[in-house]
Amino acid sequence: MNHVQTEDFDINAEIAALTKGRSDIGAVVTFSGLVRDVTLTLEHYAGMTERELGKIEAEAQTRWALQACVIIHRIGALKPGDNIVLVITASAHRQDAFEAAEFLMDYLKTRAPFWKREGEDWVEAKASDDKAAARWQARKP
Amino acid sequence: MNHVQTEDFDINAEIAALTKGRSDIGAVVTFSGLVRDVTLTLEHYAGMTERELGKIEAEAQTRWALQACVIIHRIGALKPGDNIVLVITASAHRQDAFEAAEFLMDYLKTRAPFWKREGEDWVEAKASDDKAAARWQARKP
Amino acid sequence: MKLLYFASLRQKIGTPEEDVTPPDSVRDVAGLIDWLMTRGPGYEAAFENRAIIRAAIDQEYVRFDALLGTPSEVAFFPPVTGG
Amino acid sequence: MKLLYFASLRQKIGTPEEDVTPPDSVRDVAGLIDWLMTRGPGYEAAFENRAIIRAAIDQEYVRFDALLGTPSEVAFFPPVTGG
Repeated sequence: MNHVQTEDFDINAEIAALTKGRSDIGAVVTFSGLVRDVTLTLEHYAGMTERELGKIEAEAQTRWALQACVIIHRIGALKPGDNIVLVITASAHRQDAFEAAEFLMDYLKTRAPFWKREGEDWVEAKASDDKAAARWQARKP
Repeated sequence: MNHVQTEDFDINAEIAALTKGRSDIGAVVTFSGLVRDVTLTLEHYAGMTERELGKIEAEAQTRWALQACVIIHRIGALKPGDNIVLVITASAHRQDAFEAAEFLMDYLKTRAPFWKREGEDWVEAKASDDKAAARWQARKP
Repeated sequence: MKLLYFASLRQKIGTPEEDVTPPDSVRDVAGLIDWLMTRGPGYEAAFENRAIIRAAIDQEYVRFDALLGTPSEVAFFPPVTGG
Repeated sequence: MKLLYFASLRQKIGTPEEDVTPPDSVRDVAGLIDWLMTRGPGYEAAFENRAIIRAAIDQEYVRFDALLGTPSEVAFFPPVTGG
């Protein structure tokens, strides 16, 4: 269900794909990450990325009652306002959908092998992202 | 920015309206609430609804650094799988966008004057919604 | 005084809206409810369990000890269930 | 042994990928890094600050004390910055 792609994503279409023909989904949360004031180039470790995204998604599925979830991450050249990443979670209840989406983003930010370059400079990892990811460790099921 | 309407909403279009021409938004969170296995009729207190939604949104704006947010709530007859409510939050950072979206939903569920009817029976309010809303009281800024 | 009823209260009372003239002794929301309950079995049923009644004066939530003043509208309804 | 380098490590080392044959004394990831650092100033710069090096054997994160075994690929990269 997860994709790494250069092209943009269509949130309506992705939600429709997850919810189509189902009546057991009461809550859908989407997170989109966008490029702010800079021009970015995204690269990744093809192969390991897909494995890590799969593991992160599987971990979310064990922690929350999710009907579906999907992660889409773009690579290549991106300009201000462009979408970078999309996470969608679908659940019977909103608390599961919200928490799982936050979890997916926190883990993706600290584990999925993507790197951002801004012009000639590699973007540095943020301690706040490590801290955000660490809070889920204490809540391990 | 908030709407009460019978027609469905278009998440792509709503996000585009919030983010268009801006490069200061790094995170967009959407929450959609959907009808599960029943047929619902939604009614509301026209006038008070819009005031309450405005107050809830203003409260979110004081608590988090939001670039934009919108609440859209449908009324009338809805069937399984239909959208009921949409909340969108846009911020520089994901934590603000996530928390504000959860807050908006928790407050909307307990304060905005909408009522759901399932066939001839009015849906009862849930203690879990009151509890979810109460957690924000302890965090008042 | 314009009164509005929503959801189950509207069904029990049998009207979404009415104009009433309570006696001068009715000063607050609780007093208004007391007086409305003398008006028939529909009102009695509607206001029987006050723990699940919400009141708004001019579209603002109020407690039952709120003074009525001269409002444009007073609304009664059960706990909300939107979202 | 196939080695992969990403992001700043790739730039410092000057190649995304290479095949190397470390001596038998190189048993674990830390030993491999020690040996790579003897191969020139690019490697030295790349592996200078080990706190910001991540390693993966066959696309799985490993600690520096992980034994190399006979992997299909070993990758080195800085902390990830996607999302």
